[in-house]
Amino acid sequence: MTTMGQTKVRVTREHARDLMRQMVLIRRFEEKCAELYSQEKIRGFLHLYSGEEANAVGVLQALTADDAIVATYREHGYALARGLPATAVMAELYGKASGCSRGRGGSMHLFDASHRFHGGNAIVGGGLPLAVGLALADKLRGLSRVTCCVFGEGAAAEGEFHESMNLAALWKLPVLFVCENNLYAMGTALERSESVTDIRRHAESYGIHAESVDGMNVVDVEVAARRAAEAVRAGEGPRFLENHTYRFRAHSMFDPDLYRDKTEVEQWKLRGPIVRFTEWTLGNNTLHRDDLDAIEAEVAGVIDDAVAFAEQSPWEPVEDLLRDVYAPRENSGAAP
Amino acid sequence: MTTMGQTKVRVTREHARDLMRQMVLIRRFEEKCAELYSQEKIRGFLHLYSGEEANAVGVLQALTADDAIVATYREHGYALARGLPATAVMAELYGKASGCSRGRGGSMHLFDASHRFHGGNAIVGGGLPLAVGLALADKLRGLSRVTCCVFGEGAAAEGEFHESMNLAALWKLPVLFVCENNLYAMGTALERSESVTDIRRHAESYGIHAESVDGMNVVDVEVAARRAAEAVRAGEGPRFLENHTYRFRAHSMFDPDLYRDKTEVEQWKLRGPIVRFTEWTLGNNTLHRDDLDAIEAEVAGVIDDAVAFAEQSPWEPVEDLLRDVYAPRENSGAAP
Amino acid sequence: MNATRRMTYREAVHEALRDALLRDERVFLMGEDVGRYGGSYACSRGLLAEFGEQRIRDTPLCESGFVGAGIGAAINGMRPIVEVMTVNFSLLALDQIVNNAATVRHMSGGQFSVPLVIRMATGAGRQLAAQHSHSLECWYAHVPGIRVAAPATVADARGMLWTALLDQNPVVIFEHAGLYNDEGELAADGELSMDIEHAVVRRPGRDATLITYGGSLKKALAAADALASEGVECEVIDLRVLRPLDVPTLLASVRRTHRAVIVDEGWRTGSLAGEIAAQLAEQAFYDLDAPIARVCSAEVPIPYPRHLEMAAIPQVEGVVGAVRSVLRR
Amino acid sequence: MNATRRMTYREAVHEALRDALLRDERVFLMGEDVGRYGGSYACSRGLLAEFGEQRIRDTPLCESGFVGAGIGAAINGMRPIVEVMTVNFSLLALDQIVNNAATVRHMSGGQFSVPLVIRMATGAGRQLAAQHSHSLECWYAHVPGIRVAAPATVADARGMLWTALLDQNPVVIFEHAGLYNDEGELAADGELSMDIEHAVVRRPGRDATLITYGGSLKKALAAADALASEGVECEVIDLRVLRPLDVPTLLASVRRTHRAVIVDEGWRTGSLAGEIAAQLAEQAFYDLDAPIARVCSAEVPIPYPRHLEMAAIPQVEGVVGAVRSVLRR
Ligand SMILES: Cc1ncc(C[n+]2csc(CCOP(=O)(O)OP(=O)(O)O)c2C)c(N)n1
Ligand SMILES: Cc1ncc(C[n+]2csc(CCOP(=O)(O)OP(=O)(O)O)c2C)c(N)n1
Ligand SMILES: [Mg+2]
Ligand SMILES: [Mg+2]
Repeated sequence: MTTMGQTKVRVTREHARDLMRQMVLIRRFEEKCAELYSQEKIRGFLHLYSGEEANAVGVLQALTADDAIVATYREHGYALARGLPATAVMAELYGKASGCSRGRGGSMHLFDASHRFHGGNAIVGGGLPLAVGLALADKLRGLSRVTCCVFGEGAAAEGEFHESMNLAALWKLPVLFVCENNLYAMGTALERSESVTDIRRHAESYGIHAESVDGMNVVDVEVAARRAAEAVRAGEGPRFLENHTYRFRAHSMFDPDLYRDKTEVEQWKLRGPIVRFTEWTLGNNTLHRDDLDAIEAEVAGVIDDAVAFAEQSPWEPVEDLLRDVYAPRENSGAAP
Repeated sequence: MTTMGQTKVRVTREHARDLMRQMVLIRRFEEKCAELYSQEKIRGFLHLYSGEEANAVGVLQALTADDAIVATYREHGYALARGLPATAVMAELYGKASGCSRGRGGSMHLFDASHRFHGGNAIVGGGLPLAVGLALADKLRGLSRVTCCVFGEGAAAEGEFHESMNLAALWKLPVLFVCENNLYAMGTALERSESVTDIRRHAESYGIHAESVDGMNVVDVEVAARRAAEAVRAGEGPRFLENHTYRFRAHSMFDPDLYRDKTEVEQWKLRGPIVRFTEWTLGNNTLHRDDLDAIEAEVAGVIDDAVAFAEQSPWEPVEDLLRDVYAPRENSGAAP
Repeated sequence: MNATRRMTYREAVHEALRDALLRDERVFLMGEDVGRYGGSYACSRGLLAEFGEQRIRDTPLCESGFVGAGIGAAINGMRPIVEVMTVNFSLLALDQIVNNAATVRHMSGGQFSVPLVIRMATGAGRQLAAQHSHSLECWYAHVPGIRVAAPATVADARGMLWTALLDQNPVVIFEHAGLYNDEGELAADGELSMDIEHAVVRRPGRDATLITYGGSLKKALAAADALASEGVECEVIDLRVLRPLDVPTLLASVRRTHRAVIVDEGWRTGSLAGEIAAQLAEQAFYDLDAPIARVCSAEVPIPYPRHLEMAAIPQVEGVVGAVRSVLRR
Repeated sequence: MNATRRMTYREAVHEALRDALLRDERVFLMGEDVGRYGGSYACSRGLLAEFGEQRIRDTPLCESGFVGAGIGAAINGMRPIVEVMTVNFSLLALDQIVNNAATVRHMSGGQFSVPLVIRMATGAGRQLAAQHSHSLECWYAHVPGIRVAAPATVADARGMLWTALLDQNPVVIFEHAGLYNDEGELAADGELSMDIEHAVVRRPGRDATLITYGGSLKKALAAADALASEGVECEVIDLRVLRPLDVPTLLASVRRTHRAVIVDEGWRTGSLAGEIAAQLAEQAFYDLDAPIARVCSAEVPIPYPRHLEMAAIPQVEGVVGAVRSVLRR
């Protein structure tokens, strides 16, 4: 039985199945995306999440349907784990009008109001002030909702990181910051971008409680995220999670991946989130081979459906080019 | 004898005279500026330094003629302590062509290449990346020079603060950061702008050695600045000083100063830098009343001369409006 | 019924803010020194005492941070008024404005709107030198997804804010810093809100059309007065809204006067005046009897001394001269 | 002597960088991923190995910080080439560029210069959606104190950098991302540097003047080709330098052709095309036989799907149509 780090938790069979299903869905989805990219069905920038699945899946266990998520351009995993239909996500990657952002956004800009999924932000660090604002509104409105803001360790060098940490801490806003530390920002290793590589110390310098977690271990992530989200929801102000993780693929489909050793990648793959969760759940008999096969089969179906849906969806008519640039004016003079 | 805080130093009579003379010069200069502002000789924004003199005077003791200074819009004190002629500074405040920035800059933009005085920057936080760059060039050129970068505690919330700290620390650049913590940024008290009001903790989160000093005590400031500048010059990377100080006047001549108690201001005036240094030097017989009188007389002369110089200097002809927007092209094709 | 009140532009902004805070509890004001200091141009003095810290929210110095927070709060059901002290500091917030406020609605396929108002002072003329004298309205007017308004009168300062708050789109309101002390008339009661769609003719005339906005309106009107004494009648149009531009109103005038002069405090090259001249030249080409003239700022970072600053930015004499040139007198 | 070499735009940029690093030890390259990654558009691949970490300097993600650092280093005796990955991220550095790089010389009365080169990729056309498809050259072209260049050819990509480095002023170089893979000819030896002052006629013609720059040049040339087959001869002018604009070259052409079409990937309203149209209308008013036409981007944050993106940005057919319209055919 593989030990799952510091965590001493009981994971029910049902929950284990669910975690596994979500991680496998994300992995297979990303693999399909890579394939579709080479077929030129998906275009533009495509940043895959393979290897990091435990983070999205683990973190989102801690959120309720009322909570909000602000993610980055590497957000397919969060969208799927949040429950956005794979069909709508895939259609978005195709740029079809049936996509979750009506096709306007593509891979980097998945949005879904009904899931409070606020993107899909392609400016590194740009989502953080937005998350602060979402949380500020919740606080002003007296709603006890959490805004979960995800970003990479590379974002920690941006001024907007600093400004957002300070505002969230100063105003005790309900933000759960999740820093996915996958060691690289494009080709720049953390030790070349931060004078202090322990990202928690930055969060702490604003008085924000920060914790590091093994981002390759879905159960650890879930436990840490639940603890943090509860504190946030209880009105204790922002919390900060640093998830140690790794991306198995290049930064984007344009990246020749010259800046890291192939062996480093292979090492990390050996302790990949799906591999480890599989070993653990099989080892302690929470899941069985059959379950995994069933999951793979189910996921394959979901992805086939998603691709079929995207393929057959219509393109937005070019006459509608200018829609959704401006909202229509509210026409009453009454309070909006 | 007033104790000068933690400092156990011997200050020679000559040095004491010098420190006193500089502080008095700055104080009287600022008082004259206020007067000239009400006479509309000086226009625009005017930010006076009264009460904070110990910082500029103390810090600049630690610099050599080769070192550089990047300051803010509240920089008259630094300019004078750096040895810019009061005549050229005053003429600049008048906007005359004989001003240290040819009259183009005014109070917020004092520059002097021969003193490596790099402004005079009116965007809060905007000088920090500049200082990083000056220091980077020194390092690349193999020069062991220090760049001293001064800013207020309000600047610490800006993203550029964060980015600059990280760059300077990451690249071990010879920057001496001096944060003048006068407790207010315009009308915003520190505890309303920073979740963690101990500014040092921010610097430390980048691995920068940081120290706090009583910014109302010129000797303490000098000692701390010397220690810090030496470390910087020795190639140990950036250092950070937080000077606890207070401005006696409103933020600018437009500020009605409604956000702080008059008694708070009066309290601070009781422990003003000139008052305290006077008590100390008289008490331990380093200086005598005569010395002070002589200093006041000398300073009065300097200021009279400065005003006379500014008054009688010519305006730049309006035909020259467009000069110094672009540098002339270097005309050789050889390496510039 | 036609009673009027007199007040300053500053008082009008203050009253508009207060009114909005009273009318809609989702409205809050946020920015540097809007609270205890009372606003760097004293527009919000007293509001903190009346509405409290939650709704009159002093921020740290972090333009990108608090503008971004305003965007987020707007998306999430509030109606924030974010004050960026001046356009000069808004450079630090442009990423949030251009890449988030202006795009979120489109990128999300219409799911999220940003009903945010951003106010900022703009302009030169007060000897604040190169870093504090920008007029970058044209940059904002270039960006699809936002509206841009420039109240030049007390009535517009009083009335545009509420209309902007009713808008589901981000609206940037430029207040020229040289206007705050100016006085003007206002209807004494009734609905004070002003549209943010149309340009208006501030003075009718037949000989030439003077097009301007914001801080330059009074210079254009003064020039028109001066010219009237020579028998030249200028029509003066106040753009009021810089994006989207109300081109029909401009065309209607130019088709009557056949001559146009545009006054704009931005640097000449790449100014909003250039865009307007281009549109007139495109759409009223055969109606024009003379080249369009522009009176803009010289291509120089604004210098501190008064005589140089005055020479750098549009002045009444320059406008008069430009009108004469298009009339060839 | 007239031998030529063929290479891609990317190779030309690479060679120019390498050459500058070899020629002048004060030159260094700094930016996100210029080193180990090899440059986000692979322009600096191999340079780290050749020149080392001091001169090929990977930066953290902090656009304001490292652009500001470039300004400081330039003031202090170095000749930095700062790469801001794309214009989209340069929004985060605008404060440094506008308030420091562009003003320091003036504010200091000529004492300090900023001999800095800032390179960035620009433009749309690669399905990168709203936040990654900006064409904000016009914003930069508005700012006194900086020069702006837009190499549209392999020879200019190779030659402008060195000229820019010889300049004491900050020079911003825009490289359209759609050009990197394009091939072109270059002189095989000799001085390869290219002026950064003049527009050039890329194709002579008598019927209409097509004015453009950067990524749109090839579209303008293709349109000219298409029109030539109908007997319409367009003169195609590549601006090359966006600030200061070389207006005389434009005027000389328009005074011959009497018709002008401007092609610019920026959003139409407030575009550089507008400025050029305004200047031509001002200075060549009596030479124009038809209104000037502009082919620009639609007023929409650039959408992701190819068909919508293509519809949003200038295309050859649109240029052809615009030329026909000014010729009234
Ligand atoms: C402000 C900004 N600068 C640069 C980029 C280009 N860029 C896109 S992703 C990226 C690396 C970000 O790394 P990190 O934050 O660690 O996230 P990861 O990709 O590793 O998930 C860079 C430099 C950008 N999108 N935004
Ligand atoms: C980026 C920016 N935002 C706002 C301002 C307006 N402003 C000028 S000084 C100041 C307060 C700065 O306080 P601090 O840094 O503590 O310096 P102090 O004035 O106390 O010396 C503000 C808000 C500015 N100049 N620049
Ligand atoms: Mg990363
Ligand atoms: Mg302060």
